[in-house]
Parts: sequence; C-alpha cells; structure tokens
Amino acid sequence: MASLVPCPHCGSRPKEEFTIKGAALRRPAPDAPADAWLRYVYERANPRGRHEEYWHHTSGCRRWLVVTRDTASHEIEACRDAALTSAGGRA
Amino acid sequence: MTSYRLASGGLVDRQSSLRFSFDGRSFAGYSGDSLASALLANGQRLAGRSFKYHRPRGILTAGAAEPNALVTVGRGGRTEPNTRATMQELYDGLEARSQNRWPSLGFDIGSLNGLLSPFLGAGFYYKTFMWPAHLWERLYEPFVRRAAGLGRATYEADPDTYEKCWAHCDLLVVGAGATGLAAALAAGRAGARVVLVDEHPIPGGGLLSDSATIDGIAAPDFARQAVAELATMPNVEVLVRTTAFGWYDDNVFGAVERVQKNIRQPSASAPVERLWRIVARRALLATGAEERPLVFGGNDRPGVMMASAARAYLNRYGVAFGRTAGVFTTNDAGYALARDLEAAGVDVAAVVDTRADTNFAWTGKARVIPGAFVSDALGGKSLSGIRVWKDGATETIAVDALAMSGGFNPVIHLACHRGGKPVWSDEHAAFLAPPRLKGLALAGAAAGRAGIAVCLEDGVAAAASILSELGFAARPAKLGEVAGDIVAGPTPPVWRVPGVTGKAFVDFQNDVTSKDIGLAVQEGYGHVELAKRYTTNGMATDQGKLSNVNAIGLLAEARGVSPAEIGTTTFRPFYTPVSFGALTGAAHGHHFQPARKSPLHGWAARHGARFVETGLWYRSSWFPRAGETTWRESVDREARNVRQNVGLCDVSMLGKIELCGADVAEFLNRVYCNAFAKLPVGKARYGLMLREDGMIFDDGTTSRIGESRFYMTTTTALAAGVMNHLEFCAQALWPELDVQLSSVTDEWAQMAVAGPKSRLVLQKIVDDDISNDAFPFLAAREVSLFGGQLHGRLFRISFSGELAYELAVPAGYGESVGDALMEAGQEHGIQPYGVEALTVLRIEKGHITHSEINGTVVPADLGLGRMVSSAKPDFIGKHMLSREGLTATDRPQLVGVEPLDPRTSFRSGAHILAKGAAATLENDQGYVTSSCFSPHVGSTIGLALVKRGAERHGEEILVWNGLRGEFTPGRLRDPVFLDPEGERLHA
Amino acid sequence: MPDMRASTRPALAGKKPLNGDGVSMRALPEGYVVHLLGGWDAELSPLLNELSAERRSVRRAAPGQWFLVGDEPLSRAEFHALEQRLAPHASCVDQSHGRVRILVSGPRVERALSAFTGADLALAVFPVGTSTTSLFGHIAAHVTRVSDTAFELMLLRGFAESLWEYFAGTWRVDSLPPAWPAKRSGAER
Amino acid sequence: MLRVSRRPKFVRYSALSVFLNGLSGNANWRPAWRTPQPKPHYDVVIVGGGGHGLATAYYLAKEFGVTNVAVVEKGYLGSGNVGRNTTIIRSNYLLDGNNPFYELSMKLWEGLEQDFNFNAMVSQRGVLNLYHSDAQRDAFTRRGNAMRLHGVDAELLDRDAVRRMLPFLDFDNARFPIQGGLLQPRGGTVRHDAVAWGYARGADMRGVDVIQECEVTGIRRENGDAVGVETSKGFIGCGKLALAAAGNSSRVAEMAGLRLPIESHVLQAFVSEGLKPFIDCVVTFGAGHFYVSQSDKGGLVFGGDLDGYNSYAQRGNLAAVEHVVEAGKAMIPALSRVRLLRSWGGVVDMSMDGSPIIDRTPVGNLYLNAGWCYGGFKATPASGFCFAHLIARNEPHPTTRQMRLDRFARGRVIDERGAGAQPNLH
Repeated sequence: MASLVPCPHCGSRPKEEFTIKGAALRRPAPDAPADAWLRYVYERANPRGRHEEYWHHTSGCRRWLVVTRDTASHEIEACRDAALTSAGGRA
Repeated sequence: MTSYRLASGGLVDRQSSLRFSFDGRSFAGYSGDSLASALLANGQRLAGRSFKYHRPRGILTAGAAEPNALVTVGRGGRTEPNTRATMQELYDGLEARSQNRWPSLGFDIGSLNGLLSPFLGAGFYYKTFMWPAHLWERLYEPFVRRAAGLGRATYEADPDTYEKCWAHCDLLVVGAGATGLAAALAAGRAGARVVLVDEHPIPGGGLLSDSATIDGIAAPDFARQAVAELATMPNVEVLVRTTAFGWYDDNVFGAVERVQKNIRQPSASAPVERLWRIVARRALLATGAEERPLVFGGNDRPGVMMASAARAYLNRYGVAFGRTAGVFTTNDAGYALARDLEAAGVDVAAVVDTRADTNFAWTGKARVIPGAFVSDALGGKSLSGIRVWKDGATETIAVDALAMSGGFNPVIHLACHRGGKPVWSDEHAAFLAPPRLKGLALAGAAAGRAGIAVCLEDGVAAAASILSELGFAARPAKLGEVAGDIVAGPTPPVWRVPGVTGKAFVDFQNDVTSKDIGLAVQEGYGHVELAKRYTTNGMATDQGKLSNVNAIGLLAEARGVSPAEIGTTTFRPFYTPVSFGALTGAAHGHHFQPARKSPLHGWAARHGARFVETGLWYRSSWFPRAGETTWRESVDREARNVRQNVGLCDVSMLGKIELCGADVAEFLNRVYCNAFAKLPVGKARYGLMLREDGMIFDDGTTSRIGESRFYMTTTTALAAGVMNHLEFCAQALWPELDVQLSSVTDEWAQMAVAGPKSRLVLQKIVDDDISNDAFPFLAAREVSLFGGQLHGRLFRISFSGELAYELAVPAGYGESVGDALMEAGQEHGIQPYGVEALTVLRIEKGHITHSEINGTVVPADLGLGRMVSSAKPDFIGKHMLSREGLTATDRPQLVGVEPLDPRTSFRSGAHILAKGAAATLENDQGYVTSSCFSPHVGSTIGLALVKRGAERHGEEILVWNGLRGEFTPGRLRDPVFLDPEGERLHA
Repeated sequence: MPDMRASTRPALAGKKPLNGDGVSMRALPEGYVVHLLGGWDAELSPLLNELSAERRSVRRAAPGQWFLVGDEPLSRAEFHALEQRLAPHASCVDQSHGRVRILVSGPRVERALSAFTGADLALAVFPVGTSTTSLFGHIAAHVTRVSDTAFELMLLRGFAESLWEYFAGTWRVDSLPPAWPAKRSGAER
Repeated sequence: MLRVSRRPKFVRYSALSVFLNGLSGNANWRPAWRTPQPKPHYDVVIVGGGGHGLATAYYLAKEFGVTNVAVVEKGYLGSGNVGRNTTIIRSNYLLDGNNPFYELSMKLWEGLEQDFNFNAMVSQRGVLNLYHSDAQRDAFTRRGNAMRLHGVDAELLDRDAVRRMLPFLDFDNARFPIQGGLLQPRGGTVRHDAVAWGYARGADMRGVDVIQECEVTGIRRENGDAVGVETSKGFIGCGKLALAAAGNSSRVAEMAGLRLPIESHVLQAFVSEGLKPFIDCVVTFGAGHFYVSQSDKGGLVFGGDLDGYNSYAQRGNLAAVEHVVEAGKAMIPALSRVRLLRSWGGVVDMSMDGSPIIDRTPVGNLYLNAGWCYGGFKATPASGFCFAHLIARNEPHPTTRQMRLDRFARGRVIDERGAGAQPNLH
C-alpha cells in the first residue's frame, strides 16, 4: 500500500488522510535500561519486506493504526487499531 | 500548395472547414482533423527541427509517440510548448508555431551542427569544455543552454481553470480499440462498474484506421455502435480525450482528461483539463501496440512515416501522405497499407520486404522486392527517393513518401510502473508485460496478439475472467465476423539495415544514431541504463516509445547477446506528459492551502487589524490608528497600553483540547514532564511536554474544570501536532487509561484581557466575583456573563506578566463579547493589541515561544530544569534526558541580551561572539532567538541561546549579524527584563 | 452590564445558498453539535438507540464516538440533562459552535463531491444514514448521507468559509465531470 | 556487461582528443574504465558503486596512496541515488557539525572536473531559499550568519530583490506571500551521472577495480573483525571493509550484525519536457515542498518531500506528486501549462537526526558512510574525501568529527531542523 490505506473503521482511504509515524515499536518499561530506550528511540531494523508501522487516520476517524506493510512491494498485509494490537500497550 | 486531401473518405466532417495557422501562414482543415493531418493535407511536411543537429523533420506518427512534430500552440497565458501535432485536435483559429529553429523552420542556422556531427557524438560534452575552468559557466554553458531545449514556455499566468476528480470502479479499461471495446461491453453488460478511457477524441483505436469489416459493418462504424451501446449503460463511464498516465499502488490510476484543449477560447465555467484518480478493483490494458521504426540512412527525412500512421492519415483523415509512395516493411502491415493506398488511387512504387521468403499473396499493382532493404532515404528537406539494397546491389527508386514498419511493440508502459520488468519474447519478437501482475491484465495487441478478430475475442475473454474473479456473471457475447483484415503477425526483427551510408536515427528527437549506440558500447557504457544516460537515447519527450526497443536490439547485436539479456530501461510515469495545471487542480493561488479564521476575525477587522499568515490562520498582527506612520508606533502604543491600562488580544488560535475520563490526571502526568496528578479542580497549571528524545515538544496551560474533565491549551504552531501526539499516547501507548479527547479549538473564542485594569473591565460583564481573593492567580472556572445570558470559561493566566485573564466563550458569541469588552473597557482605556505587541510583552518577561523551543532544547536550557519531576517514575522524554550530551555544561542556555548603547539595536538570527573574539564558527557562542524594541526598557532587547549562558549574565559580547553588516556591542543578562518578582501578576 | 445582550454570529453569515448545475449548497442553522465520547463502553449502545428513537440525529464519528446534531440550539439545562443521561458511559463535549454544517444536494451531488474526496460515496456503498470523516480538498470534514441526493458536511468553524469558497469556485455551471459516479445515484435510476 | 579485460591506455579527454577522434570516425575511443574480475583480496573493499563509494576509492588512490582497492556494485555504475537526485549542490548549512563539511564539498566541486578530467558541468547558478514569514526570515538570518561565520557566501534578499531576480514568482496572488530569500551564489547544479563516471574513470585509471553487477550477500567476520564479503562473484577478502550503500545501508550493516539509526525512505524527483531557458538558478519554495532548477538539456528538474513511509521501492505515489506540483504552481503560476515528462524515485538513507554518519563501527575493520538523507549528492566529493581519510588514517577528518555513530547514545545529535527522532520529518 501507499496509495490507499484500508482503515479498519472507515474503509479504504487515500494516503493523504493519514499521518505516518514510523516503526510500531513497543515502548520499554519505565525501569528498562538505557540501551533499551536507545533502541526504542533511535535504532531501526528498517527491514526490506514486512514492516509494522504506526499510521494515524488524521483526516478521518483519528485513530492510530498499526499497518503491516511490505516496504519493497508496498502491499498491505494487515491494518489494525493500535489500541487492539500487541504493539499497543494492551496485549 | 496542392492538396493531399483525398476526394472522399475519412472520418472528418467535410462540411465544417476550420481555419488555422502554422508559423503565421494560414491554412484550412476539417473538423475531425488533427493538426498533423491538416498540415499534411496542405502539403506542409516540414514540421520541426531535431534537438541536437536541428535536422528538418516531418510528421512520423499519428499518435502519442510523435517525436518530431512538436509545436507551440496558443498565445499569452495559454501558450503551450511541445504539443504533439499528432494529438492536437484541430479547431478554428488554432495558432501553431514550430520550435527549436532560428531564424526560420525552413532555414535554421542550428542545422550547421550537422556538419560538426563527427565531433558531437555521444557524450562529447563530457570530454571537453573543461578549459579554462571559468569558461564553462561564462561561455560554453550559456551557448549549450540556448541551443538546447525545445519550445519556449510563457511567464504569464494561466487564465484557465483545472479540476481533480476521483472515480471508483470494478473494472478500468485503458484503450478503446477493438480489445477495449469488446471488454467494456462484456463487463458493462454484466453490470460491473466500468470506466473506459481513451486518449483520442473518438473511441475506436485502430478500428478507425482500418478498412476491414465486422459483420459487414465498416470497422469505424462498428466502434461507433459499440460506444453507443456503452452510453446506454448507467454503470459504464466512457472518458475520451483521457490518457491514463500512471499505475500506482493499490490499483490507483492517474489519468488526465483534456476537457477543453480542442477549443480556442475555453469556457470559463469548465476546466481545460481534469485529473482523474481512478480506484479500480481490476484493470485491463487494451493499449494496443506501437509500430517499430527501421534504422536506415536518412530515416528521419520529412516524407518518411510509420506505415500505421500513413494508413491512419489515409483511412481516418482522408489524407494521402504522398503521391508516389514506397513501403519498407518486415511484416504484412506494409501490404495492408499498400492495398489501401492503391485503393485510394495513390501510386505505390515498391514494397520493399526484408523477408526473402515472404509468402504474402500480393495482388496489387505495386512491385514487391523481397529480401531487400531501404538503405538510405534520399533528398533534402523532403524525400525524393530511396536507395534499395538487395544482396549487395543497390538501385534508386523515386518516391516522395516512404512508409516503414519494423514490427510491433506492445504498449506495456503502465504495466511496468510498479517495478515489474518486461520480458523479451522471441515468439513475439517483442517485450511483453511482466508476468503475474496484481489486479492488472493485458489483452489484444498490448499482449502481443494481432488481428481484429483475435483482439475482439481476447477482450471478451479477459473481461470474462476478471468478472468471474469479482463475482459477476458474464453473459456470453456474440462476436462479429471479420473480413478484409490483413493480420500482421510477428516476424523476425531487423535491428541493423545493410548498406547504410547516411545517418541512421534510433532516437529521432534527441538525434541518437546507430553509431552513437555503438560508441557507447565501445566506451564501456554498454549496460542499457548507461547507454541511455550516455547517449540520451529514450530521454526525449516521447520517452523512447519508438527508440528504446531498437536501441536494445542494437546493443544486443553489438554485445553479441539476446535482447532478453540486455533488458529494458525502467518504464515510469508519465505515459505521456501531464501539465502542472492538471496535477494542481483548483488548489492554487489563494486556495493553495485552506485559510483558517478566528471567530474574532470580523471583530479584529472592524478595529483595523493588519493580518498575518500564521500557519493556516490569519492572526491580527497590530491595529494601526490614524496618524501612526509605522507599525512600530502602533505596536509600542499597544504594548504600553497593556502595561498602563488594559488590552484585549485574540488568542482563539491557541490549540484547545478537552480531556474527559477517570484517568486524565494520570495521563497528563505522563505526557507532561511536570506533575499534574494533584492539580485541584478550578486551577490552571503551566505544563511542559517533551518528545521521547528529551527535547521540549510544546508548552501551554492545562486547567482542571471538573473532577474528570480538563481543558488544555497548546501553542498555535503545534496545536495539531499535540492533538495527534496525545491521541497516540491514549490509543497506542496507554489504551488502558480512561481518557477521551476532543479538539475544542474552534468551539471557543478566547480573549486575553491583560493589564492593571483588566479586572475592572471584566467584572463589568462577569457575574461571578473575580476579586483577587475569590479568583486568584491561576484560578480557572466557568463563569456566568451578562447576568446569566451566557457562560464562559475564565482563566487567570498571563503571558504579558500583567494582571491578566483569558476569557473563553462559545465561538459564535466571540464578536459580541469582544464588542462588550471594548465597550466595558472604554473608560479604562482598553485597546486591542495584536501578536506583535504580545511578542514585545512576552520578551520583556522572558517568556518562551517556539522561537526558543526550537526542537533542540531541554527544559534546563531554558531555565525550566526545576519543572522536570524527579519523583515521577515515567513520563514522555524522561528516559533520554540523562544522556551526557543533554546535561553537558556547554549547552546553550536562555539569556537576555541588551545593547550597550540603547540607541543601537540588533535582530533575531544574529549570532553571539565573545567580546573581541574573531568572527569564526569556532567562536560562535549562540544566537538571538527573539528580539524587539521594548518601549518600557527603552531599547532593543532580545532573548538568546548562548553556551553556558546562565553563568554569563553581565558579560559584554558582540551581537554579530554579518549577513546584514550589523555588529552591535551588547551585554548578556537575566532573560526577565521587567518585574522579576512578578508583583504585577498577583496584583 | 444588564443592557448588554449576547448575540451569535454564524460562521457562514452572508453566504447565500449556491445553485450549480445539478448541485446546490447551503449553510445549515447553527443549532447544536454534541461530541459523545463513549470509548469502548458496551452499555452505551442502548442509550444511543433511545436517542435515535427520539428522532435525534446520532451520527457515528469514530469508534466509541458520535455526534449528536440538531437545528435548534440546546439549552444549558438540556445539555446537562443529556450529560446526566449518558453518564457514566459517555462524556459530552459541546461542539455547537466549533462545528459548522453545510447541506450539499442535487442529482449530481455524488459527482460534485467526488471532485474533492477519495471516499466512495456511491449510494450502493454509502447508503442513507451513513457517516464518515474524509478529506475534502485539503480540509477534513464529517459527511453524512441524508438522502439519495443530499449530504451533510460538518467541519471546523475556522475552515467553513474557506471550504465554502473552494466548493463555490469549482461548482460552476456544467463544470462537473461527466456522469460518473452520479449515474448510479438513486435520483437518476 | 561488455567484457574488456585488458587495461586500456588512458586517453586524456580534451577538445583536441574529441577533434582527432572525430576525424577518425570515433573508432578509437577506448573504454572509460576496465571491467575487471575480482581479485581474492584487496586492502580495501568498498560496498556501493555510487557517487560516495566511487569518490572514496578515487581519493583513497589519489590522495592517500591506497590503490589496492575494489568497489563492488550490485547494479551498474551509479545506479543508485547519484543518478536519481535533482543535481543540486550547496553548502548552506546551519550547524557546526555540518557546515564546514559541506563547504569542503563545495570547494572540491569547484575544482573537480580538471581534477578528474571529466566534464560534470558544475554550474554555480545560485541557490535561493524563499521565506514567507518573519519566523522563516529569522531562521534564515541565523543560518546565513552561521554560513558567514565560516566564510561561506550568503546573502539575505528582500522581497524586491527577489522580484528583480525572479519576476515570474507569485508575488501578487499568493496564499503565503514571498517576503524574501536567502541566496548562496556559489550553490548550483552538476550533471549527476557524470560525477559517478568521472570518479569511476579516475579511480580505475589509478588501479582501483570497479566491479559492477557484483552483489554483496554476506560479510565474513573472524574474531569479530570484518575480513571480507561474500558476493555474487564469490568471496572477496579485504583488510578494511567500507560501507557506502546509501538506501541499503541497513541491509548491508545487518550482515555484520549492526542495527543502524536509519530508515530507508523513497524520495521522488521529476523532470519536465525540454524548454528554452526558463529559470536560471535553483529556487526553493518556503511555503510548501518544492524546489526547481533547469538542466542544460532544458528540462525543469524538481522535487519536494518524501512520500513519508519506509520504502525500498524506487518509485513513489501520485499523492506525493500532486503535493509537490501544487507547491510548484503556487510558487510559479506560469508552470501551469508546462508538462511533467517523468517521475522517478530514489531510496534515501534517512538518519534519526537528519545528518550523516562517517565513522568506524563496533565491528573491527568495518567503516560506515551512511545517513545522507537528502544531502547525499552535494556531499559526494567531501564524503569520499573524508571517508577515505578515515579509512586510510583511522581517524576522522576534522570536518566529520561530530558525524559519529554513537552521537545518539551520547545525546550529541546534529539536528538542523530540530525535528527529533522521526526521519520523515527531517
């Protein structure tokens, strides 16, 4: 994907409606060591292929989504509400 | 000039004659003509000049691939360079001018380059023009730039309008030839949402130029009938004059519709072009095939034309491309043309067929020469004859026109836009589309098939399989019986013609010859991509539609490999060039971006506000009064009046967010670096948000207006960013917290009422007691106004450092409340003040904005280190703050700056140097983040971020502005210039 | 100051209804818009059904969020009553002044809107009563299909004038794209 | 590729050589470089035959006397971003971590063609950045002064000066009126492909093996140190391994077990149909994402912002095209009827602070050159020179001291925009 995003709440919508944050990483626990925070804030696997990332349907339902997308083909595999995914705090 | 228009035939309307001009000469044509067909009909062969050698060029094609006949049409703001005469519909009053020639098309000085051609081979410019170095820009390059380029664009603004549109469909069919029409009919009849696009004004594609019949109906009439049926289907949309130019992710296609390019004076009530974004569940490319030129000497001479083009001019436009024609072909297409030419009474001197074993049953008059080649086209600005080479012997035949056909390249352009690589097929002697494309199929000639009957079948079959995938029941379609179709099947390609003496062109527009391709290989640029870049083959406005495959063939020969091993260069949008106008639509001028207006905009306008763009907002900047000649006078007055009496400022554009839920206090505690958990109801608190990397993100005040209801204000600049961030925190990071967010920026008109007399003014409209005891600093409560007529929210907060309040009322009431405050404040000298005065007031108090919060500062840098809670286990940004670089002593810190001599001044963006230090980057101490003239201090003052600034108060420095040549001795000091104890605040 | 009377000024005051070819546009009265924030609370739906049953217009805004809209202003008492009624399952945020509603209607309305939004508004996939938020040009707006040939747009007050002028500038007579997708709209079937 | 095994006698390019070869039908031009097979071992193997890799090899051989060098490239010479950028060179940087480096690059550009005997058409036409608000003016003032402090040319133009220079910009009907601009007269454009070819030819002639269509599939390590690369043409041993893989940096570094502070993003670029001279300098819009110059062939070459998502596909999407083009027409209304000929995409290595990394790595013998974001092309000469310096001397060149890999852990980021750790905002 990258022309249209299949928002689980609104259906397929043009990319222009979304804000992209980047890799959907789990935020470390408050007491996690410094290198865990370094990995979270700065280091990226940057895979060629399957990639989980945060997209915000800014001009739509305003939900944060976790989009599973192939960075080489741009094909979307899944698109879920961030609050309901493992990447989100709930899980 | 004698006419080449045939007495009859063609799809032009001979009843409606159109006048047009070319290079100032007036001509006549018919409705239904293209500019090219009209020029040919008038015997005007010379249509343009080539890019490098300025060779005379005629019309080579009848379609989108035209490399030669590029003209400039229109005038003034409607001037359109590089228009393909073959695609430009003729209209009455059309003005066309030839390009890239001086002084005239007939006599072009630039053609002297041709004489120098031995020294201007591929890449020659990489090897010279280097000495002496300074002469490249001064002498060589200006010459190169003038010589290069094609048409001249206008500097005038475009008077016409453009539009964009989205369409959603089950099936998009690109190309309305036999294949596309058959597919669209099948899908339309099955009830699918269908969009059929075709770049020509009349659907039909090749059918329009064919002399075959289908069920006894002439091919063009068959097309007309098919289109008529499609028009009756509510689920089918046929877009003519519409070019699909790109295939993008998720089967989104870009297409451009030329709504009014066939009219001299476009109607102002419609766009000239419309951009379509077509979202297709499935797409079918029925884009046909492009005929392949043959590479022989002088193959660019005016009078030499593609065979399919000659046939189109003959059958579709009723124009003969010559009087005595020759045909040079590798396949049976040449015979189809020869047959039709003779039927129309045009002499065909010879059909030169490269196949020694041709078994075509030719029954016409023309002499057929098998196993022969046209080695050279002879003549000057116009063709006079051809030299035919057969088994080493040559003979010259007099012709005034030559048609060539080197086989066919399926038009697979769009199919390759998403990374798939074309595959060479020996069977088809051509490159075919990449296999296994998602959501996209090809059929007919685009899939390498030939013949009307086959294409009709293929279109129906392709549609049927797509329909079944989508769950539509396809009805069996009856196919017509085709008669009189000469099918040009695949034949072995001919890359290099024997016996050539003259220049043999591969890329016509860019003057790339077969020799240049050889030179590229010889010099190590043999990779197809390097050869392209080194020779510029395929980089002209036709993007190699005619030249690429021949170049690949020649590379393959030179390297002794198959075209399969060479591969193609990358196909990319745009299939044909698309205008800025179409891609912009209506979003230009003042609509480039939307305008956002405060609910107090009208109020401010009535008080004479000067507005300034701030993001998308229009903010009142200052309010000039009669007699004030400079903005500074107004701003000084407004600022003074706030400190002396009272001022009213529109702060509605601050971001405002309402937070509801049981866990909001905890939530705020995590998003702000300072403590919020225990904020009591009825109180406001200043908060600092960090990014996860520890840098300050934004600041603002948040008030608790109920046990589980908070009202947050953000800066104007980051209002949207903060909302997105909070939603991220609430939804992605901590969904377990009960927090709900609603942006109320537009719900409330918010006014800052600031100054020693602000309470007196407010109390006149506020019903509640707002005395210092009842409503102390940082109080935040709902209040009743005008005796209960209205309720608003009142906050005792101050950006100016004065006794001040911010009053929020429902937006619709904003103006009347603003008026009421002005009326109530009259006796106290109230005046509106704008963002400029606001800036003065905040700088005097050392208050920060995003001038200081520049994305690279941590709280301690701004003297706010104490705000960072050490007690909280977690908040956004906590964990990165402790890095060595963020706690180092040499970090920039916020200070005030003042000039040593109050009569001197400095500006924001000036840098700070230690006194007496040399002006070098190494000595750079920091820079002035904000500055203004302070009417209260009586001089320019500023805030700055300076290395170790906090410990340097009192140090004399130089405010260095080399950019403006301003060097101001100054002194660092505490950033608070006024009322350091904050007594006025608590008055 | 008792003599003072608080009065409101509509965001689109002075904008006359616009009639294009096959599409019309007019500003709706600034009545009430209440943003209902319900989160994932399951017990909320019966309450919403009640509200709908009272022929109040409840429109989906986002998962767990709705807009309650009406043409007449909601009194302070009515608003508080509504809050009481929905507590604790949902919070109410008054957006009556923060949002502006525009009615766009006519036989070619789908086509007219397709010039601005990538959302598929064809009747078959976006039936009467459906709501969503999408980008119209560069402005986000909440759109509800109120009939076969009419849509209600709701957007931030600050953008209302800009959107109005953007639409008005584009909807010139016969400026609309050819039939698609309006052909499919009920009106023309 | 064409196989040419023998080492050709180096023919110096000159007006005379063009003339003499012309007389002899151009039959005697020799290959611009050899097409060697890899040797088993080199002192230095450079991964990436783009601008930076080739420049590194060139300066290693020419300036540091290291000639036993191979450059391995998975595609053809310059098949990456050196052939996909918008050809702009400038040194208008703000921070002391960047500014001296880019100015070094500008100085190298200024003598480049004579240095490597290849006309790359370095054209210092001027780079103008427009500003539309007081805040932008102040930011440019700060930047311009930083440049001046380092002796870099910079001029602040007011609205009238800009209007005199480019009267066809939208001064009268703009949503965001132009207030002025920051001009760097020495900025300009360069024929991008020629840069790769010039460096390749110069390196080849000094003994460097430039090996095309040779893809690195693995990095061999012994006791933690890099000792060579597995490639599609077999194993190649080396004393030092240098990565200059731009958009593929993360992929290659991963072969050595490194995770980088880098994301790969697609950046689109565009060219219009050829026009007679239309715009003379490089102009950058300040109220949207658009910058433009005109090539010597006549095409308007322009670009804008990232598509915004991680991508290894060298192609972008229509929404980004519209976004850029809208800004273009907003800046120059007369572009309305000019047509876009072609769009393409490059994969850029976006670092987490928007600035590059030229440094050693935790892996012995492994050197990294990455994180160029949009800045890669203009940096090519200095990047090559400084990387060569680091590889040859094992210590950073003075201008790259801050471009360290551990600056993120240390909190010493070089963030020109103050955008923080989100690459698509840089």
